[in-house]
Amino acid sequence: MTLGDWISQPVNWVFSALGLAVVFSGFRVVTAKNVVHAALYLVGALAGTAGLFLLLSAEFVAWSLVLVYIGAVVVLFLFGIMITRAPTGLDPALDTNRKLVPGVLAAAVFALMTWAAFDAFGVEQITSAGVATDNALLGESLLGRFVIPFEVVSFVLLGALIGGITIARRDLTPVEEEERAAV
Amino acid sequence: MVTAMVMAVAEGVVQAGDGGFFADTAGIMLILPFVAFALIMTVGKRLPYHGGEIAVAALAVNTVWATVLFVMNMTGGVLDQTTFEIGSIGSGLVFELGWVVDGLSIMMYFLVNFVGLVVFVYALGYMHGDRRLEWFFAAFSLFAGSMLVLVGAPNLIQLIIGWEGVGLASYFLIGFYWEDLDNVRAGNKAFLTNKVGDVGLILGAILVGVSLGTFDLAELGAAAAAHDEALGAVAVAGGLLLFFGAMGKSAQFPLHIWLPDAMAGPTPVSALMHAATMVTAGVYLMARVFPLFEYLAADTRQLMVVIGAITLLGIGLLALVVDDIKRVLAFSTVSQLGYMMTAVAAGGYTAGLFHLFTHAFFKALLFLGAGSVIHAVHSNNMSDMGGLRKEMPTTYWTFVVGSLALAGIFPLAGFWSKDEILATLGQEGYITVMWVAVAGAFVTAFYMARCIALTFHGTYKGHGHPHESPPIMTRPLVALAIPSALFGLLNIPGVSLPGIGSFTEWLAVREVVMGDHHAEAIDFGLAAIGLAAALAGLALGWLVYGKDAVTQMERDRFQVPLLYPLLRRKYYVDDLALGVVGATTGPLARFVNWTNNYVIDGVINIVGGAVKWLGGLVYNGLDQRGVDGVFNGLSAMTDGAGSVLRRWQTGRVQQYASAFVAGAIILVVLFVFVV
Amino acid sequence: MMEWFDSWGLTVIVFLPLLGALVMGFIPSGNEDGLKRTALVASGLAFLASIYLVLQFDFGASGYNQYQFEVTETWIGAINASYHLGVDGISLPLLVLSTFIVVLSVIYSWNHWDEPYNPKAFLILMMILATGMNGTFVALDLVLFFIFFEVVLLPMYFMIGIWGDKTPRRIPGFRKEYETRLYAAIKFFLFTLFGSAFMLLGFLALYFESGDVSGVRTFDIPTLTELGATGAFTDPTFAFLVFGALFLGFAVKVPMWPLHTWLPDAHTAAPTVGSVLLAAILLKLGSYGFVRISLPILPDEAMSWAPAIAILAVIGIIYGSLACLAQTDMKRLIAFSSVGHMGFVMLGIATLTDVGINAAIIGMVAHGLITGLLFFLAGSMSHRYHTREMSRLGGNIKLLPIIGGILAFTAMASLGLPGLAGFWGEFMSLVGSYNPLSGLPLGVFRTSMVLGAVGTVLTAGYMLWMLQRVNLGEPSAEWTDHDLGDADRYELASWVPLIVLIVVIGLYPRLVFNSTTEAVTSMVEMVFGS
Amino acid sequence: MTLTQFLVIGAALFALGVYGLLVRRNLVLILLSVELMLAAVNINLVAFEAFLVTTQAIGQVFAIFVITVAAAEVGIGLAIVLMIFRNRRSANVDDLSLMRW
Repeated sequence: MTLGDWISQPVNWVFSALGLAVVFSGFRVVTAKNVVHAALYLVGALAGTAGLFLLLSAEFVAWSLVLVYIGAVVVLFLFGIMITRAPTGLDPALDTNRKLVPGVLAAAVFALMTWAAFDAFGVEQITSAGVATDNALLGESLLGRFVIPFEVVSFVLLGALIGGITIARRDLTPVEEEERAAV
Repeated sequence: MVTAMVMAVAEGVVQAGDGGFFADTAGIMLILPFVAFALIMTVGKRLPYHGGEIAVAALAVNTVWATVLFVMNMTGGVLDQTTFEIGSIGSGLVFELGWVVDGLSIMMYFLVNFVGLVVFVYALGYMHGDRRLEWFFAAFSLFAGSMLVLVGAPNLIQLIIGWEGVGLASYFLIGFYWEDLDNVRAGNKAFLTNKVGDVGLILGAILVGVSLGTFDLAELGAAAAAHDEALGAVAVAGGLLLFFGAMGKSAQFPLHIWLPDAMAGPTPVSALMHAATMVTAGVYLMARVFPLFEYLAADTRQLMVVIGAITLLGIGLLALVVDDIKRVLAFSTVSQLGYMMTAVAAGGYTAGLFHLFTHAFFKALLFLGAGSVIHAVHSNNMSDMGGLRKEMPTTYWTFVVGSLALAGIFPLAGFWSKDEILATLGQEGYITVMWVAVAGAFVTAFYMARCIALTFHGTYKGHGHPHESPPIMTRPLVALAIPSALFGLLNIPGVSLPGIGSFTEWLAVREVVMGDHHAEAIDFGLAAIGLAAALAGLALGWLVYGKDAVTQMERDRFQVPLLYPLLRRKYYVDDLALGVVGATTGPLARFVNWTNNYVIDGVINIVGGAVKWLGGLVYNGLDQRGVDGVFNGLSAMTDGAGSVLRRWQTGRVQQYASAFVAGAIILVVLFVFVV
Repeated sequence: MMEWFDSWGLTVIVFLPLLGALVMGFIPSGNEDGLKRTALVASGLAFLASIYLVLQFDFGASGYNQYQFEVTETWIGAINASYHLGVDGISLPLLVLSTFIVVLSVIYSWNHWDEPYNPKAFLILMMILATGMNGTFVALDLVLFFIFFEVVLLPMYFMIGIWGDKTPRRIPGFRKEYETRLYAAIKFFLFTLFGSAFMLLGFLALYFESGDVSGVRTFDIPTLTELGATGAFTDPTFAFLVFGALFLGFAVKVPMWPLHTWLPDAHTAAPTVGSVLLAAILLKLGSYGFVRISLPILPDEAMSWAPAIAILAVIGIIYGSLACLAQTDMKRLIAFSSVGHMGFVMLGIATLTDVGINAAIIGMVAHGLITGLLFFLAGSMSHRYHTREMSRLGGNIKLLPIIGGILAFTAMASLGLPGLAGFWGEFMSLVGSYNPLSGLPLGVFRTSMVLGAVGTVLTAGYMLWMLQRVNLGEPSAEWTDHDLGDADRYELASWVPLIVLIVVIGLYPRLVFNSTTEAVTSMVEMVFGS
Repeated sequence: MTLTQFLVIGAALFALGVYGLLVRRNLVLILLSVELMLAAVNINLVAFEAFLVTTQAIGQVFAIFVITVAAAEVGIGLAIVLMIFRNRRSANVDDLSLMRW
């Protein structure tokens, strides 16, 4: 398949737009000078990812991503940013000033993975394009073959829930104790 | 007139029995002192005599046992050996402990126990009120036990155990007053000098034992008599090594340096260990392995005789110039050990051992007498004594008996034994050495006359009013004076006492074929020469010192230029030995330590530092973009490897993460592209 | 019961301490008595089990490559590594020594703690250490051996690094001062890791080569031993490299000159019990490795390395003794003495004769008892004096008669006094080197014998010197008003058994020989064909 | 549509995550970077599923798992950040040098 063939498929236009959006948002996530902006760019990146999932006919996963991530996780992040009183304005001290090595390393990772992808798969087509995954199949798989991991994950979530509360809970200072008692 | 005396039992000269109950249980003698040691260490503090009574009781039982054996051996000969295996190795190496009951060991049992008992009793009085009495008696018991283990040894291994055991006890007792580090140093000197000799003993034992396949002494003797080939191959080297061990313990020149210093111990210790018994262990060893020298290693004799001769005359001369009465006796002991060693080396098995036997009594007597004097005047120096003959009659007379016996005056014990040595030397063709020995007899008599004159005659020069020691100390003197006077009669050449034979025959009761060379009759001419030399020495000594000079300077009228300083400095042997050891060991040790810390460790530290520095350089170089990084790296290098190391170890999680990612990338690249 | 013990007794001995550590994990650190008792029970049971093992041991059937109480279970099937434990006459004394010393260490720890205290962590580390040590002596699979060998490393690293000596020390080659414990711990760790990395390479090489020669790749020590005896690993380059790799691994642990420099630092910095375990048992892992793995599997190569080993051993003897004479720190002196004593052990092994190897094993046992006791004493003394500088000590025997007396006794034992345990190892390795395996250069070994014997004089020299400076003389004035307190009952309870054993083995070495001689002799016969 | 194009997007996102992880000093931002990397993983998983079409939609199932675990991770991670912030009044990793010797 030549580049021409590739561009002639309309779906690839959609893909390109989404991909660029994802990469751009991702780039801003790691470079933004403002913490809130970074979190918001993450929303962009994740939304783009969800779009890519839709292209791959994984509807359930796409919407899960939107709901769980954009709906819950990012909100959590924003909470975290507020609570830790990270400077919401421009903050030059947000990054370390040693960017060369991480840059090189990241580039190397990208190069390596890209090379691996081309080397292994070249331009092979995706077979299931356009056929939406049956959600029933997904459900059966989740609660059938993968039921034990499923349960384990639920425990992990529970653990994380309890753990998060335990870790983040603050012992009241004596003054606060008194205040609470007074109320 | 040489007689190679063949195994007495085989020839029917003496009908040896197996000793019955007393021989079977002779091991009790070896064990009792150790039991006493343990008891004294545990309950000694609570007893009225601080454990002295336990030690005396143990030796008393032992003495009874030894005396019974001694008498049995006199009348019928006793030959027995009992061993227990304590371990063995597949290739036939067997280690055993046990006890030998034969002529030689019975003589030593009797000697050690009898003299030991007398000295222990004496010590009850001498040490009364001293500090750490229980430790004194415990260590003394330890010595007695080790000595018995040594003389009862059926094999070289047990002999080595006893050998080092007595060395240990000697170390403890020389350094008995360890608050003063000088005494400790004397103990160290003794132990280390002995240890040098022990290298010879251990290597000799290995050579002989491995070639023979056994460490058993009886088998060693038998193999030597049978001219065993394997043994013959190592006989000269092994014999010399064993002799080297004997030189250490029996204080032969030049390993004699420890013995005079060993006088730092309490006087009973000097009497029992550093005169009567322990120092004779070397002679005993030479007698035990006598067949080796007789049959296989005769080549070594010349050397051994010469060393003995140097010791007997050279070290004897040193006794002329010292002021410390114990040191006079110590030098005398070394000299007498030279006699014994010369005799045994020359082939005079009986002659050497007989001198060992008689010497033990009169030298112990002399030391105890000296102790009695020291006890009275609270000083070791003869310049603080004088005129004690009236205040201390018993001490005086017994001391005189001992001195005359030592000098070799007829008919006291020393006369007979010394005469026998002279006779053996003469008959074996060591004529020069014989004359050296005669000269030695002269010197001996001379310094003993000097000693008596300065100590007991003239006027008292010390402080306070000395008076005779209590009976608990004087009675042991008498108990030793009697054998000192009479025991020479046990071995008059050619005379066999009715019913009991002679010392020569008792000693000959051994399991192995022996090769003793001894005189069959008295050589009156030689005896006269020896006696004349001794008398001349006595007379000259009396002439010079009898008139009692007032000061030390005048008393030592023999301040011959060159010779006097030479003798005072003990031929510089001590200085040389200490100088060499001090000049080499210390710097060598420091050098080794320095190498360890700076060379070996230095290399390791530098490698470690360099690796970390390299890491730092790579990281910082990349990080700080080229030239800057290099310069920083260089400055880091000058800053020392250590500080660079810290930079690598930043504690910054992200730097670690970078390293992790980099590592992962490298691994992937390796696996994908290289492998 | 009996049959069960036959196959699982060793597992019990090895893992009981670990079980104890697990139980202790659930005991709150406030409950010190509970912790100590648990540790004592776990180690004590392991010790009793090892005694029971000795009683059940068939001394008549401990020949070449013959193991008892064997257990073989599939473990990592993919690489054919199995859970294979077994004990023979060579490992039996060392196993008992190991369980024994651990019990004594627990007893000693009852009221002796180095800062920063924390008995729970310390005892747990000690129990893990015990499992590693016991396991190494009975592992019959190279992977298992390696794992146990390495398990020992971490607890000791933490013991030194956490409870060690905090005095700042200037390290030669470094600008700044570092805490002794940090330097020592890292040095110990890196050295041992360096060695064991090579050792692992050697093991892997054997694994693959065994596949090439016999068709089945195996880590099994008895199988490899058999292959070795039939000359399977005689390819010169291969054997040289493998033996060299194993040599590095074991020699660091022994330690042999010049790989010894971690030892003085580690010993000096380690807490008392750490030093004791280090000296008494950890060092033996190396020499045991030589006897169990290097010699039987690569006999031909062992013969060509033997002279070199002997020379290094003798250098170690002389060098260690001389270095002792330059020390000012009592613990460091004792540490250096280990270099000398282990030199005798290695000299014994290098002779490749049954005499020499027996000497090495009894030497290991004796060194474990004697040097262990010396470190106990040094630790107890520095607890009291708060210094190890010999120039400040002196007159110890007057201040602390019992400790001083035991110190004198132990020093005598350490200098190889005949009649005490230390003598046999030294004497017999000299005997062995007089008559090494035929084919070995006589000159080298006999020179080694003479130099080794001279080394005993130096040993006596530094031991007496130490006694003179530490024990004898008048005590320094600075201690006059101190109530130092002589040995307490816990100390005595942990020392007296050692003293008794030193005397008993000294007078009756058969206790050890009875177990070792058949295994060693038949091994030497089969492997070196003497 | 080719498989590779999705993998490249995944790789890019992952590399960006690595970069962020290594340069960001604020702990919250580091967590954000981790989320990016997880998203990259999800893209790969789903893309492979679409390419291979397994009978049980394994790729998508795993993506769901990843999302879930990521949610848990964010919860815990933020809690830890919160606590560190409380104790040290800072959410910068540079200030956390406890591991330094």
